[in-house]
Amino acid sequence: MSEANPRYNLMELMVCVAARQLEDGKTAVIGTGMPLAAAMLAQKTTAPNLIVMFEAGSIAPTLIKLPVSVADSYTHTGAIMHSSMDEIMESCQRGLVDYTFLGGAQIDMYGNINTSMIGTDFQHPKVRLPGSGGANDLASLCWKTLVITPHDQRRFVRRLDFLTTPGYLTGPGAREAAGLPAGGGPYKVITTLALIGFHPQSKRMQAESLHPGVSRQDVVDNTDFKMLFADPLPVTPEPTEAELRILREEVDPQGFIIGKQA
Amino acid sequence: MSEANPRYNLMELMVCVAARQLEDGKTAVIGTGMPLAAAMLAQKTTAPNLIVMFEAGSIAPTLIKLPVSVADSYTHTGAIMHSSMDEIMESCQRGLVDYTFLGGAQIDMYGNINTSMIGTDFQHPKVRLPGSGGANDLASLCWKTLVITPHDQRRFVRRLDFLTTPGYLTGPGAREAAGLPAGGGPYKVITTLALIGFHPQSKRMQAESLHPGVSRQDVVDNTDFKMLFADPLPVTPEPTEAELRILREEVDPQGFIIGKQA
Amino acid sequence: MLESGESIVPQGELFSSPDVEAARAFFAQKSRALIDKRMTVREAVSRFVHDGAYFASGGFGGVRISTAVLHEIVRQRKTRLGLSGHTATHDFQILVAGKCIDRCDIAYVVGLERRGLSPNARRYLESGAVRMTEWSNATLGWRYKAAAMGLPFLPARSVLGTDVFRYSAAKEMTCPFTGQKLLAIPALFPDVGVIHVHRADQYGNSQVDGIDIADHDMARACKRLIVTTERIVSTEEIRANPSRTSIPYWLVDAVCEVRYGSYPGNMPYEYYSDEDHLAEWLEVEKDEAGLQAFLDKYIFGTRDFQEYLELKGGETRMGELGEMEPLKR
Amino acid sequence: MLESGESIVPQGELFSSPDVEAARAFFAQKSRALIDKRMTVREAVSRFVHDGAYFASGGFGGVRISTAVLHEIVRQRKTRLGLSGHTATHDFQILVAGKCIDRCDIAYVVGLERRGLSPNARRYLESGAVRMTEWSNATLGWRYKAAAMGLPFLPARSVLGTDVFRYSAAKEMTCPFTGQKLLAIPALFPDVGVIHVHRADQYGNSQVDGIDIADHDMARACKRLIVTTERIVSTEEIRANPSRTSIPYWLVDAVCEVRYGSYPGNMPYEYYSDEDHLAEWLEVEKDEAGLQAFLDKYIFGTRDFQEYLELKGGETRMGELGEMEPLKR
Repeated sequence: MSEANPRYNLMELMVCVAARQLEDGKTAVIGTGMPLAAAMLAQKTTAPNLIVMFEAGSIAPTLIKLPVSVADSYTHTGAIMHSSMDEIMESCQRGLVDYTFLGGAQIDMYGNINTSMIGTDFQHPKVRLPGSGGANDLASLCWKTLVITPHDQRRFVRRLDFLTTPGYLTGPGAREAAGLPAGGGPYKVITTLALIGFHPQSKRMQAESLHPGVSRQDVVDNTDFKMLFADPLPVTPEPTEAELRILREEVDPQGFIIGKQA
Repeated sequence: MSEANPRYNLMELMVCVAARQLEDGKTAVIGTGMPLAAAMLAQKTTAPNLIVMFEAGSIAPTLIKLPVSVADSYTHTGAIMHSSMDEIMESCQRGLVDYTFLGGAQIDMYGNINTSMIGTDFQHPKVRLPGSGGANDLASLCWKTLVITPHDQRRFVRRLDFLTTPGYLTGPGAREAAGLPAGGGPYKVITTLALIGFHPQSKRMQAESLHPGVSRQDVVDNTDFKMLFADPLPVTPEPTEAELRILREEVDPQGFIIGKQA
Repeated sequence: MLESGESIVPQGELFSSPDVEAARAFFAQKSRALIDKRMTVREAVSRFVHDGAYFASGGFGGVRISTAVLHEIVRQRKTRLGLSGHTATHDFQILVAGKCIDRCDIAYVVGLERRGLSPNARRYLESGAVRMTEWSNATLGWRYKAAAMGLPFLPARSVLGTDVFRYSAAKEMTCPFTGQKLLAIPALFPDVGVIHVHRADQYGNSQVDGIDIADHDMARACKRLIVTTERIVSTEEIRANPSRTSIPYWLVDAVCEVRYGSYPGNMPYEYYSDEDHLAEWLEVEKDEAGLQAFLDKYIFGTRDFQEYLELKGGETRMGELGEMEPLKR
Repeated sequence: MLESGESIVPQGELFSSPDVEAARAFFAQKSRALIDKRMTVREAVSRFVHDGAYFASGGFGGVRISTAVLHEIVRQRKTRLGLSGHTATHDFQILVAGKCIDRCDIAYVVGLERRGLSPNARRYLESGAVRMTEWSNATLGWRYKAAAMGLPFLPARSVLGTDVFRYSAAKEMTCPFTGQKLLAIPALFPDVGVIHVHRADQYGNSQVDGIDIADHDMARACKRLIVTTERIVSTEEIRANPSRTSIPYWLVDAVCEVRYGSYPGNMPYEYYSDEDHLAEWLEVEKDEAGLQAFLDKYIFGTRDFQEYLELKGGETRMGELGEMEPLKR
């Protein structure tokens, strides 16, 4: 992997790439951290009418600052509606929510995610993690799941210790066979190395573009399963100056997500 | 049947008798008309903290006038909470509501009520009536069902044309066998002739007191099924002057329920 | 009538599909675009209420109903509608007067609460013109709620053991945890519904004052939703009080500003019901010719709801009803 | 981890009974009397939170939580509590610091959202001290909703096909109408719960500003409910704005006035979270001795929440957090 481009750091690149995946005029339930930074950036660039909802109940707020919690006051500001978690989750279940955007601890080639535990004995985990939170529900019920996560062998694993949040489960048709709503599933995974989609037939992860300076081998070396690669395999477009300015000045001036500016 | 007592008319008697059945500090979902007049009278006499709810959503209003509809503005006044029908019905289903108070078209000896149709062919009724409204739910889910209705052979029937609202269905244990919550059922029926309860074992209607001037034979003659009679069988206490004054001056000064005053 | 020990097999017709996958597919493609949806009632009914559609009316029969849309459905002579008869009183009376419906899920129809029964609605149902399936206020409301929750059914604990169950399209089921008998009721996704609200913005964000009745769930259950509103307000006014919002804009297909739009029904905080006019309806319904003359005057003879209001005394009468409203601000 | 074509048999423990008949019997005898329920937090916890009880905490972990009650549970050394781990962050951290819980329904625990993971909560769960059953935010919330609706279960469409399902106490079921596979989740009736609100009267009528999270349903699911409130107001003030009421008084067993009661959590419209103090918690938790000294200082060494607030800077600090609150009125 080559040195980082001095114009932007990896977090900035990931947030900018993530923001571009969100279509205007769609609904999205977004978690805190990088997903929300991406959504805010999208609203300020290509998707001004992206409708952001928080699982705790706020609907279409006017976001003025990154919240610490999906329930805190910064999710409330200028909202169209203050509702409740069941309202949000039932909107997802009814098919009204286009995107959800999650982070992850472990992820496998079908986009299944583990945020519950590391280890083999459920009642005595080696590392206990938070559990599903709303992630299982959102990835089950929204139409398209986006994931943003660092890319290394510890995270991109062949076998999850615990399948918390459904991707395509064991492959094509498995979600529907399990009883999950038809037609949903992982859409894109934005990593430190690449923008990754899913092969339309096999539902396996397929890198769609490599970030500037990243090689195929970098991806292979950092992935514990066999990654597919799209052909052609372009370079991920770099963040534009406008994106970077808005991200740094308006979305995350305190550097919670993208780090402190020099 | 003797002449009406000149101090009060039958509607006034019924409302006063009905009001006395409502214990203080209990919850009740009440319909419009005589049931609500009784509840208002109870609040102004023996049950100041009777909690009145309306099935359309208003909770514990300060009633200033008899509403025309269980949803209208007069159900809203001074309420503790403006909610919704599901909130009310689910409170009943959860076991939080002590009383409901209904009217009725036909009623049988188990306190089952018909408010749906007269006739034998459901799709071609001789007389189409409103249907359940909330009555089936309320009588299924509240602990004690009160009914207020004129007393004649056309109404107190051996066999309903349609069982809209459950009393004890076909007898002891039948509600529970059908899947309705345990422990509920009809409590009192207030008629133009008598105050009627239900025999603890047989769950059949049993007159508990006869209104002033009414004989056993009057009840028998006006009932199409075999009415049981409590022993002893007292005379229903007459309305007091205080009850009548409050009823006429504060509850129903316009005479919607009790008729115009001379 | 129930026989002792009888096991009831429901025989009611299910007028709409509880298929949540089909509903999800519909909602997936429904636009969430932030566009100005203001239009006339005429246009809204013409575009969204089609002959044969399954229709739902918000409010409570004679309280916070969308009379303007109901009249327009009659005026445009819509026919073969299915109807969710959830506490349907004056709304039912209007649609039946126009002979617009041919099937009905019934919780409460024909009656007008303390006002008595509608002679014309009785005649119409007794004639066999309407296929009927029975429910109750709670279970028909919970059918909206199942749909709003994105579920094909909900369990419930009423209706069992009665003829309402027999003539419903519900089922009996066993609780997977307790083993007890429960009622299972299918989700209801109306093709189109209308709700009258206190304020809405041009996009459809809507707020209701006072009780909700079943409108929160109905708004979410309907595939298409027409909102009529006492007042169009700015989105800033909506955002200033987000706890009052009950309908976000992406559920809404049409926004029609109709001042006094619930008349002759009650609009809490705005105006009380016109009991004289509601009594007039019950009176003229006694014979069909009288009713036809009445409809010719008030609905077919008027171009829109505004003309009807003028016939009924216009601002003067509306002012009186405002005076009679106990919650008037 | 899931095998292809595997049929998952859930093996999680069900910590509380979904028996709605038992719940109905409890609610039948629960008093609806209009009595003054004001009391100290100490008295409320002493009277209503018993060792071994199943406990539920309102709000969202670090937003609108009842820190005063959570501290008091630790201070009174309550033990063997069951916990509904519904978006449990700082609330979970406090109860685990006090070693108060021995079983947990988990939707979200250990983490503090963007702030990171609690080292002590991790240690405690990794030690095997807590029996765990897995859920998700929606399904655990819907378990409250089932209870609130008076139903023994609700269907749902998430969780299926995952290890969350495997370690849950949910079941798979078939829709009686569509024949599709559904998740069935059992009602959750906590023995006792606490909710922090913006205003309540002496009887317990309570109003919350901003999002509800899952508190509407949790308040109704709990057999006993403690309300802590920023302010006690008159019943007239409640009645002046009945659309804001989310909890009517007969659900409530205790009303405790606790100004800044969500500190160090955020209280929308009142004060923002004290991120410095929350970071301090995460820091001291790194070793057990440090945590014990911290607890001795802030919880065991204080008589009540008021003394804790004083240690944390009292009105001055609270004023600063008020300044940081974007919705501050």
